[in-house]
Amino acid sequence: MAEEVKKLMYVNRRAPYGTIYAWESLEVVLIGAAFDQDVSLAFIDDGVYQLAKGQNTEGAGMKNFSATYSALGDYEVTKIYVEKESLDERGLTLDDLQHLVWEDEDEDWAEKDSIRLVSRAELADVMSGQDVMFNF
Amino acid sequence: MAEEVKKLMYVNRRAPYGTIYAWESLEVVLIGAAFDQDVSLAFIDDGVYQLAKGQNTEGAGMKNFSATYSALGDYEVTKIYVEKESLDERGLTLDDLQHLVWEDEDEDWAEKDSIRLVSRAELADVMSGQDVMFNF
Amino acid sequence: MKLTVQVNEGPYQHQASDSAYFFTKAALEKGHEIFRVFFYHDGVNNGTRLTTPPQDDRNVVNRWSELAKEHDLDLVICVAAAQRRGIVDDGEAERNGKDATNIADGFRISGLGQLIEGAVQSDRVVVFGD
Amino acid sequence: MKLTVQVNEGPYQHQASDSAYFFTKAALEKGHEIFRVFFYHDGVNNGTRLTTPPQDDRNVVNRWSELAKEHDLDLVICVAAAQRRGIVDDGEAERNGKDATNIADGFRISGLGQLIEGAVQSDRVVVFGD
Amino acid sequence: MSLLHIVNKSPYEKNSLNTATGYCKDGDTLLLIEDGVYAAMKGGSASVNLEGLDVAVMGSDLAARGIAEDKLIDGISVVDYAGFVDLVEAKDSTQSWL
Amino acid sequence: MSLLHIVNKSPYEKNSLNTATGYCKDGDTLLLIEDGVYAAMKGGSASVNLEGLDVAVMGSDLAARGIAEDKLIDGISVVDYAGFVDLVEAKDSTQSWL
Repeated sequence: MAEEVKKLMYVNRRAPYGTIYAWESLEVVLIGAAFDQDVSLAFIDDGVYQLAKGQNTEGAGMKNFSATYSALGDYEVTKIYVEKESLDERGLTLDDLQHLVWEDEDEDWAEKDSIRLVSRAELADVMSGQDVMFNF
Repeated sequence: MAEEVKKLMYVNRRAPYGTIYAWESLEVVLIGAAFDQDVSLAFIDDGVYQLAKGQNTEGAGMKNFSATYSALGDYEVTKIYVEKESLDERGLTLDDLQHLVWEDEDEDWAEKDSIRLVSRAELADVMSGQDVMFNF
Repeated sequence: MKLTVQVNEGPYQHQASDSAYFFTKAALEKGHEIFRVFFYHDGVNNGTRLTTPPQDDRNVVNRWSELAKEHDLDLVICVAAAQRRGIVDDGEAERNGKDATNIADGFRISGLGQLIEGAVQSDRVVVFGD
Repeated sequence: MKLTVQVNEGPYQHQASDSAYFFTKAALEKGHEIFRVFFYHDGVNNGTRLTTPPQDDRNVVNRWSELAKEHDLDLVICVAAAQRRGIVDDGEAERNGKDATNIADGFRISGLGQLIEGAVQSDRVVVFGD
Repeated sequence: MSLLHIVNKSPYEKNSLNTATGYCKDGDTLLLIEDGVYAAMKGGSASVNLEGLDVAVMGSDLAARGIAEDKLIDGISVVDYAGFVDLVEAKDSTQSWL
Repeated sequence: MSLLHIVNKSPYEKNSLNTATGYCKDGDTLLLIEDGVYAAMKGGSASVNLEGLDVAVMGSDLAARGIAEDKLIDGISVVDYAGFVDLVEAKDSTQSWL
């Protein structure tokens, strides 16, 4: 009998670089992937900025961790919720964000979108089904 | 000839206890008083909560520093600007704040109010005449 | 119930560590089990023995150390966060060539897996931060 | 012009120390005088020599130490803030009975008067924080 | 499944309360701690955000900030840390809106 | 006397920009750094706060966050740290709205 699998959600609400929360949250996600739990990420409020395309930190002298998001599929992190209201308020669309995908083993490694654009109400429903939410 | 006296303003925009900025700002004010500069304090946004009456930190287990504000007069810190818009937004009036006074040596130690209730526009004028503003 | 508590901010600057401490204490007093307290981000700074707070204020670090001793608590400091911020035990000092340690009694340094394990093993996780 | 720079947050958690560093460096390159860099609140945590940041990231503490060495900068850590947070030099260790120090090269611990003096002596004060 | 939403920031300083209330569903409870307690003060412009929600507030954080209980909007329950623990147990999961 | 107002916080997260713009007088300059730069993005609801103000924005902070200059609202000047220093010198005093 399999061990209990928990639903873990990482809730990201901060912009990258101004604070370290975005990056240290991602470090938890990468380590956490080894635990074979049912993992999802939520990007709400300024958290949506974490996924912005074209980040270049050379001038700011900080580590650019944005490529790590596109590696999440390899860690079997495939459920990435982006809140539509947060994008709208900031004048952003999905086109402004990285295109994150994963390969579905069960369908001959077909490439599938990881990002699920959801309304606040829809995300609230997903959230209420979680066992644990991590907040950074 | 007297040394140059600078206008120093301490700008306080945070609530007390949730963070230490309010208290460590006050520590600067107390030390700074020895330098005989032209000092004023501004309370804007959540900073107005610092002056709230009746603070009791026993249950929160933190040092209650609210009495220190009433000692500022003894340190010749007599110009305390409170922004009216910030009070209004929070449903507060001057009656919710400590009554801060100082004694005017030039007028036979007459007790005078330290708090000056000002509009944002008035405080902006005061601010633009400062040499240095400290932000906590 | 079995609880894991996460602390994201250091002592004094934010109230997070105070709130986490009182929550943990209350949970223990009610007979619940604290599986682990995990210190992450600047929360690792709760685990230095080098603080000397004013005598008229609480001692945030000692309070955690004493609670740990009394209840055999597992206070875990994240190693990656600790390396960025300079919290060091004997092992870390040796590995990273540091000439001093500063870890406080009752704390230990370990990996992020300890946080995930806490989440998997506990009935609830409660996060305190900024 | 003569400048005093104030840093209110520690390394890595907030960008404040990064911004202050690049500002200070640019001011020096333009020939301005940095009268003092004053580390207050969690900013005192910029002055620990015990950090070991990842090799693919910047070293915030060493960067300050090197800039100080190169330009004979006065990097002052507030003593009251340092005592709350556990930044210790030899003098503080002796006064407070601590068994280790962690202060980094180029930093010194002193009183809040140093900040006020900086404000009085400088043409401008620029504050970096959270 | 019901959630305990925890807010520790002033609604006048940060957007945490605003987002949190958008995520509160029927059966959820919103707990205000630290600077979050200011949201529950009568007469403040943020207090309307709490309408229709089940709201608890940390008593020791109210006291520290000089907020007497008669200054709270109606229908708020004041809890201590033991009450906080009970809320965590009563709900299926907690979400801290930092 | 003219001031340099510095804002380092996202206008969607904190009230800093909102208050800062209320304190900007004729002749003042508003400098956006760190997460403050998001205020200058075209299409964002916060950008209206900048109308009529003299606004500068830190280029390296824009780049880090993936904000190309053609995504900025009109009339914004992009500066580097040397430009930041020049602004501090050009104004009589600075105010950091943390």
